[in-house]
Amino acid sequence: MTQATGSLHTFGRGGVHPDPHKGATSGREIEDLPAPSEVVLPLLQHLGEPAEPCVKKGELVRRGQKIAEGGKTGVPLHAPISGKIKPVDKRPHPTMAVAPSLAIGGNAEAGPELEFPEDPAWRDLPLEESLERVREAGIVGLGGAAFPTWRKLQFARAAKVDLLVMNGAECEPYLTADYRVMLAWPAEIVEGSVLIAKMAGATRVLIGVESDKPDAITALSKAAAALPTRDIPVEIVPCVARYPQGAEKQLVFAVSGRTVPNRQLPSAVGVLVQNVATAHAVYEAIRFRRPLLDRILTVTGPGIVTPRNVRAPLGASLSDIVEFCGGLAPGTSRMIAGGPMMGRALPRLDVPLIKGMNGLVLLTGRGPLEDGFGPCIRCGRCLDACPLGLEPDQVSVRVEVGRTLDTEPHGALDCYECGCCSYVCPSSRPLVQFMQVAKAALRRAAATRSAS
Amino acid sequence: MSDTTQQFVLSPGPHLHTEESTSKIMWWVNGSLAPAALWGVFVFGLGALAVIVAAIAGSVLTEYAAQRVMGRRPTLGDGSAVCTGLLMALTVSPNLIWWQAFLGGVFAIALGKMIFGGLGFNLFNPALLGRAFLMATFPLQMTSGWAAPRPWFGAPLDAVTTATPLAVLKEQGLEAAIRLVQSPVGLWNALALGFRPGSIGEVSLVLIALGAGILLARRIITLAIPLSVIAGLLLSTLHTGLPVLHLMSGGLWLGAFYMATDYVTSPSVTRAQIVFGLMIGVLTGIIRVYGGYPEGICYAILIANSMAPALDLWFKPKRAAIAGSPS
Amino acid sequence: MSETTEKPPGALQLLLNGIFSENPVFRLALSLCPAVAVTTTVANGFILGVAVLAVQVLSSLTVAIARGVIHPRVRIPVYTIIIAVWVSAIDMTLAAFVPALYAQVGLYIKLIVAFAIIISRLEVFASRQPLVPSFWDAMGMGLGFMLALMVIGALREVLGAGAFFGIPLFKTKPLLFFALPAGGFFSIALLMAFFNVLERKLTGGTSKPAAGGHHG
Amino acid sequence: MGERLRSLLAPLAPFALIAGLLLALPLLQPRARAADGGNAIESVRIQTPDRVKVTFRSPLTPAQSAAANFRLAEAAAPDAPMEIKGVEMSDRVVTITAGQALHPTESYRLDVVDPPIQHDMKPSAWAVLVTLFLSSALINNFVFTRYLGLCIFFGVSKKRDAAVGMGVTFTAVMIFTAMVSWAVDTFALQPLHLGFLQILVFIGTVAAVVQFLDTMLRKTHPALHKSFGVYLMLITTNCIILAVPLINAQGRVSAIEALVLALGSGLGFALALFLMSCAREKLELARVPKAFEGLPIAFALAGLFALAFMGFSGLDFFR
Amino acid sequence: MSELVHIDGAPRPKADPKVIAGIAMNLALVCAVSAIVLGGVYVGTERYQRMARLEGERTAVGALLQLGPGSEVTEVEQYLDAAKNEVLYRAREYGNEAAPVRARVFSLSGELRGSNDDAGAEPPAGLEPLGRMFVARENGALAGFVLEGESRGYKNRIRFFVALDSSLAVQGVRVLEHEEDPGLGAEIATPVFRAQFTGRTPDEIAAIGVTRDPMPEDWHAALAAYASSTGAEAPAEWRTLVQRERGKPIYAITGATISSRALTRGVKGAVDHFRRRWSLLAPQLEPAGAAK
Repeated sequence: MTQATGSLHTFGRGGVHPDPHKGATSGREIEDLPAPSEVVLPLLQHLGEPAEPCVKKGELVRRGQKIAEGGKTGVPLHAPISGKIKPVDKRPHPTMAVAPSLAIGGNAEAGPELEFPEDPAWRDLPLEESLERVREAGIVGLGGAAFPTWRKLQFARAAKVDLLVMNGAECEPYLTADYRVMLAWPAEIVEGSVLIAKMAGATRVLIGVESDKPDAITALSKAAAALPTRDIPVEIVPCVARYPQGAEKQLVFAVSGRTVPNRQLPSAVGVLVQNVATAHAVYEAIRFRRPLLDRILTVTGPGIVTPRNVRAPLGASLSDIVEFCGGLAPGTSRMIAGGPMMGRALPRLDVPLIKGMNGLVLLTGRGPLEDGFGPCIRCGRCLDACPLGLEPDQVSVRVEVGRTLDTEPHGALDCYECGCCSYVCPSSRPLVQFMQVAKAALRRAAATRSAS
Repeated sequence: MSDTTQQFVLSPGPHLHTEESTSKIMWWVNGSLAPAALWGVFVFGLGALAVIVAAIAGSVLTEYAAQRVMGRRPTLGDGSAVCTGLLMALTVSPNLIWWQAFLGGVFAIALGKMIFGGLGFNLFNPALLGRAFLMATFPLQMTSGWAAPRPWFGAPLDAVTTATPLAVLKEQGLEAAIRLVQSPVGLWNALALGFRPGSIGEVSLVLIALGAGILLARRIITLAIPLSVIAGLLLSTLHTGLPVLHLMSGGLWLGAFYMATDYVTSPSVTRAQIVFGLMIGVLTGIIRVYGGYPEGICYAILIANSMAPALDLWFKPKRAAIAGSPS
Repeated sequence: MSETTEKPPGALQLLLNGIFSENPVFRLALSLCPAVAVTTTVANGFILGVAVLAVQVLSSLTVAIARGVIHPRVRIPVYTIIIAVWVSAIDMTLAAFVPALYAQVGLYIKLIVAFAIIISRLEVFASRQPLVPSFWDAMGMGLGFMLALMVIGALREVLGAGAFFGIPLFKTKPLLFFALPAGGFFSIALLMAFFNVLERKLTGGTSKPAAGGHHG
Repeated sequence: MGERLRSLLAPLAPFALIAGLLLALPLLQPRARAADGGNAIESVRIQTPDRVKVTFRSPLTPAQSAAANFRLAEAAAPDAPMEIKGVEMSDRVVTITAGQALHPTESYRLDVVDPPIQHDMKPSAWAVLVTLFLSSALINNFVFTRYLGLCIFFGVSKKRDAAVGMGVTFTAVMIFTAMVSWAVDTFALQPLHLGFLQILVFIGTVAAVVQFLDTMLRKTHPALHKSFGVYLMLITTNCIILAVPLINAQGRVSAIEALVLALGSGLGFALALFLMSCAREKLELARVPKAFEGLPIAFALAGLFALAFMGFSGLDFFR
Repeated sequence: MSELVHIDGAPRPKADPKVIAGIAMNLALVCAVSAIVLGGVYVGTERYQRMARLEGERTAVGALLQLGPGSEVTEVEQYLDAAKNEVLYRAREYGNEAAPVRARVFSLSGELRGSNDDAGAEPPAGLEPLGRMFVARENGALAGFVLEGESRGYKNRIRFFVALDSSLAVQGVRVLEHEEDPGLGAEIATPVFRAQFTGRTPDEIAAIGVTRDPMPEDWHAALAAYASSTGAEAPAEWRTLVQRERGKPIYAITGATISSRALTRGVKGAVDHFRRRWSLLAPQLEPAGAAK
C-alpha cells in the first residue's frame, strides 16, 4: 500500500516545500580539493567509543594507512594524506568546541597513497569477512548520523530485516553531494547496495530518489539493470520532492509503505536504511579494501563565491575548502554544516571536515529566529507541516509557561527535529528548540522516576 | 583570503524560513476586506466611513494603551488590532454613531483580547465580541433604522430607514423581504451585489467572495470551515424552503470566511474545523428561524468559539506512526 | 473544638477587617452568586446586603449565646438550622414591609441560607469568641458584604441605567451592557482587578490575589 | 479506540438512565380528559402557529365540520372561546384555524357540539420538555444568566476532570432533590399552609438526599463513590441545588416541569462547567495581566460566555 | 450539612446510646425552638404581607383608574368547576373580608345557573382559579375595570393589570411582576411602552399587533408627555396623535420583540376575555351596585 502521487511515492502527511536552491551546484561535477598542508582528525567522529591512535608522534604515514584503531564499538581512522603525525592534542571540533585529535602535516617524504588492489573473490566473501572489511575501512553512515556501518549491519541482521532502503532522496535544500555521487558512481552504488543487503540479510533493495533528479534515477536504473546477478533485486523508486522525504521513517513509508512506530528504528518493520554515499564506500571497502579517506560535500549558499561539489580529504580545514570555493562572499553571516533545515550552525571556519558532514551552506542576512518571535496565533500550519502529526504549537506554549512535563501527550518525545514546524511558523517561533527543551525535560523526569 | 577566526552567528535551526509572517497574514486579511469596506462606504455614505475609522481607532489605541500599561512591546505593526477594528466595523449597522463604534473597538480589544494577554490567547473572536457588546449596549442603533442603500449613483443618502431582509423575513415573510430589496437589479442581484440594507461590510457578497478568494489563494484560510458553515446553514434552513435566501443574506459570508476562520479562536485540526463549522452553520440557522434575532451568525460563532477548546481536546492530529505492521 | 485563649481583636479592627482586608466578595471571593445577580442597582445591593447583615449578626449572636447547649457533634447542622431560621424570618419580614424591593431579590434572599460566608463566620468566630466580639465580627462581615454589593450595584446602575439609587443621572442609558448578566460579570472582574492593584500598591505587593472560594 | 470509547461513555451512563426516564415521559403524561370516554377523537395536535389538527376515529359529516360545531378556548379561559377562522375537513381529519397563535406548551380545551365531545388539550410533553429544557439549560443558564452556583463554578472549573465529575454529580443530585422537594412541597407544605418553613425544609431535604445518595453509592458502587463522592460532599449547602426547589415551589409547577427544570438546570450547569474548564485550561497558557490573574479573569471569561450565550435568547421551536 | 457531619465525625466513633440520645434531644430542642420562632414570625408578618400586597394592588387600581376618594372597588374572583363545566364568579368589596360575597354561576356558554348573594367567605374546594378583576364605581356610577392578567414572557410569566374605562377602552396597563432582561425586555414596564395601549377600544385591541418598526419621534414624545402627566388632563399633542396611532400596531421595544409581544398578547387576551365575561356579569352586578 505504498502511497503514491501519480506514479511518484511519498510519505503520509506533513512536510514542506522550501525553495530547493540546488541549481548552483547540481550541474557541477565533483571536484577534488588540492591536498591540504595539514589535516586534523578528531578521534571521535562517529557514534561509539573514540578511536585509539596506533601511530606515534613524528611517524610518517602514507595516505590510506591506518592511524587509529576503532576499539569494540567504533571504527578505525586512516590517514587521508601522506605526512607526518603530530602529537594528539585538543583541536577545534565542529560540534564539540574542542576534542582530542590526531593531526598530520602534509609531507611528500611519506610516500604516495597506499595501493588497494582488487580482491577477485569480492562478491562471494563470507559474512564475517565482509563486515570486517566494512569496519576496517572506517565506514560510518554518510547521510549525517555517522553511526558505524558495521554495527548497524549487525543489528539489522539480528533484527531479521528483509528490505534494504537506499536513501538517495537528498531532500535538504541546497545540497547536491548525494546527487553528484549517484551520477558519478551509479554502478558502484548499486553493487554496494547489494553487498549491504547481503550483509544485513535483506532480500530486496529499493533506492528512493526524489523526482527532481531524473538523470540520477536513469543512471541508477541502468546500473540496476546491468547487475550481473539477480538474487537480490534492486529497484529505483522515484519519490516526490518534498522535505523531509529523506528522513528515515518518511522514506521507508514512501518506498515500501511500511510504517515505523514512534520511537523505534526501521528495523522494527524489517527495514534497513542506508545512504547512497555509504553504499559507494562499502563497495570500495569490500572490493578493494579501500578505507574511507575522503568526504564528498556540497559547498554552497549565497555566502560562497563559487559553489561547488567538493571531494576533500577528511580532516581538511573548512577554511581550505571555503577558499577552494572562492572564499566567502561579503555579508556572509552564518555557516551551516549539513543542510539548512536540520544542519547545525558552526561558529568558525578553523574546524576540520569530519565524516558526517555532507554539506556546508553559507548564508547571508539574519537568521529566521534572530529577531525574536511572536505569540502562537494557532494558525495550525505546524500541525499540517509536522510529518509525524505532533503538536509543536501545544508543546511550545506549554514550554513557554514552564509546563514542560505536560508536553508528552502532544508528542514532544517523538520529535526528530526535522524543522518543518519552525520553517512554516508565521510567528517565527523556535518550535524545534521548544521541542528539544520539552524532550530533554521529559527524559530527565523519566530518568528520575526510574531511578527512584 | 578568508579569516579563519571569523565568528559566524550561531542561530538555531532550521536556517530557512517561509516568507509568511503574522503581520503579512493580518495585512493581507485587512487588504482583502478593503473592497467590501469601500462598497459599504459607497452605498451607505460617509457615516459608514466614520464607523469604520472610529472602530479601527478604538481598537488600535486600546491595544497600544494596554500594551503600554502591561509593559509589553507594542505590536501595532502586526495589523491584528486594525483587523479586529475593521472586521467589527463591517459587522455593525451603518446607523451607528462614530463614538459607539469607537467604544465597540475598545471593548473588543480590551476585554476580548488584551485581558487574556493579547494576540494568540483570546478565546472568543474579539471583533464579534465587540459586535455583541454593541448589540447589548446600543440595541436601538444596532437593530433598527437601517440605512437604505443608495442606487447606482443615485441621490445621496437621506434619512430613509428600513429593515434588513432577514428582519423582514422573520417578521413579515418572504414577500415582504422581496419587496424590501426591490431594486433595479432584482432580489438575487441585490443580495449578491450589495444594494440592500445591512451591516456595512456584509452586503456585497461578490466583493466578500473576492476577498475570500485572495485569502484562499494565498492559503491564509482553507475551505474547511467556510464550507461546513454553509453546509450547516443549508441543512438547518432546508425545511423553511428558503435555504438559498438564508445563504445569500445577512452576514453569513463575512462570518464564514473571515470570522469563523480566525486562527486563534477556531480549532486547528481539519476534522475539528468541520465540526466547528457545521456547529456554526446549524446554530445560525436555528437562531435565524427559531431564535430571538433575525441574524444569527455572530452569536453562533461566539458559541462555537466557546466550544473550540473542547474540540481541540477531542480532535488531535492523526499521528503518522501509531502501529507498525509490514504491509 | 477548643476555645482560643488569645484575646479577640477590638471592635473597630473587626469591623474594618470585614470591610477591607477580608472583604467577603472582593477578597475572600465567597458568596459570589448574589454579587452578580442582584446588583443591577444600588438599592437591590443594599437590600440584600441588609438581609445578609441581619442574618449574619443574628446568627452570630444566637450561636454565641447558645453554644453552651449545642452538642459539638451536631454543631454544623444546628448552625445551618439557626441560619435557615433567621433567613426565613428576614425573608418574611422583608416581604411584608418592603414588598416592592423584595420582589426583585426574593429568590436570592432565600438563598442566603447557602452562603458560605455566614456559616464560616459562625464556625471560625462566633462559636469560639464571646458575645461582643462576635457581634462586631458579624457586623464587619455583613457591612463588608453590603458595601461590596452596593459598590457593584453603583457601577452597574450608573453605567447600565444611567442612574444612581433610582435617580436618573443621564437622559439615556449610557452602557446598557452593564445591566445585563454579561456586564455583571465584567463589573466584578474589573472591580476585583482594581482592588488587586490597589492592594498591591498599598501593601507593596506582598499579599496574594483574591483566592477562589469553594462554597456558594 | 474501544477503550477510549468506553472511557468516554462511562460518565454518560447515569444520563442514559435519565434519558430513558425522559423517553417514558409521554407515557406518564396524564391522559386527556374527554367527556366521551376518549372514543370519538383519536388525536389532537397543534400545528404552529395557529392550527389544530383533530383526527376523529370515524369520518364526519359535512354538517359536523362547520365552524360552529367547534369551540376552542384557552384552558385558563374556558368561558371565552377564541375565534375560529376556518375549518377544513378531509375524511377523519379536521383542521381548525384559530384566530390567535397557539403554543403546544399551553393547555387548551376543545369542545365539539355534534357529536358532543369535550377534549382537554394538555401541553405536549415533548414541547414542554424541549421548551423548558432549552430554557433552563441554555437560555436561562443558571450560571450565565441567573448567577447561581458561581462558587462551585469558579472553584471547580480549573481542572476538566473535576468539572466533568462535578457536572455529572450535580445533575444527578439536582434531579433527586428537586423531585423529593417537589413532593414535599406539593403534598405537605402547600396543603398544610406551611410555606414559611420552605427554606428550612428544603435545606433539610437536600441534606437528607445527599446523605442518602452518598450512603447508597458507597454501598452499591464503591468505585463510583470514590470518583464522585468528593463532589457529593461539596454539594449540600450549595445555592444552585437549593434554588431549583425554591423556583419550582414559586412557580407551583407540575411534576414533569419540576423534573425537566432540574434536568435542564443540571445539564446547563454541567455544560457551563465543562466549557469553562476547557477555557481555563487554555487560559493557563495565556499571559494574563497580573491584576486579572485568578478570579478576575475567570469572571471576565464568564462574562464573555454570558455574552455568547445571549445568542440562545428567545429560542422557541414552537413559535 | 452531611458533609460537615462527616468531617466532624470522622473517623466515626462507636455509637454510644447515651451520646445519641443527647444529640437527638439537642436536635429536637433546636427544631422545636426553630419551629416556634418561625411560626411566631410567620404569624407576625403574614398580616403585613397580605396588607402590603393589598395596598399595592389598591394603589395600582386607584392610580390606573384615577379614582377619587368617593370610589369603591369590587373584587371579582373567577373559578372553574371543571366537573360541572361551570364558571363561578365571587364578588365582594375589595379588601373587606367581612363584606358579603355575591356568587354567580354560569355555564361555559353563558347561561346563568345559580345565584347567591351571601356566599361563604371561602370558595368551595376543588375549583380552579381563573383570575381576578376589579370593578370600580365612583359615586355609584361605573368608573372602570382593572383586569389581572398573565402572559408567558421571555423568561417567566409576566403578571400585569389592564385598566379599562366604562366603555371598555384601555385606560392604562401596569406590569406587576416580570423577570425580563433589564434594559431590554424590562422596558415593557416603562410608562412610554405601556402608554401605547391607552385609548384603544376593545375592537382595536382585538386586532392589535406588534411591529418592529421604530416608533415615530412625535409619537414617542407624545407618549412621554402623557406618561408624565400625573392624573391631570392628557396633553394635547397626545390627544391628537392617539387618533392616528391607536389603530396601528404596538411598537416593540428595540431588541425585545418577544417581551413586547408577550405583554401585548396578554393585554389582548385579558380584554377579549373580559368583554365576554362582562356581558354576562354586567346585569348581575349592575343592579346591586345601582341599589347601593
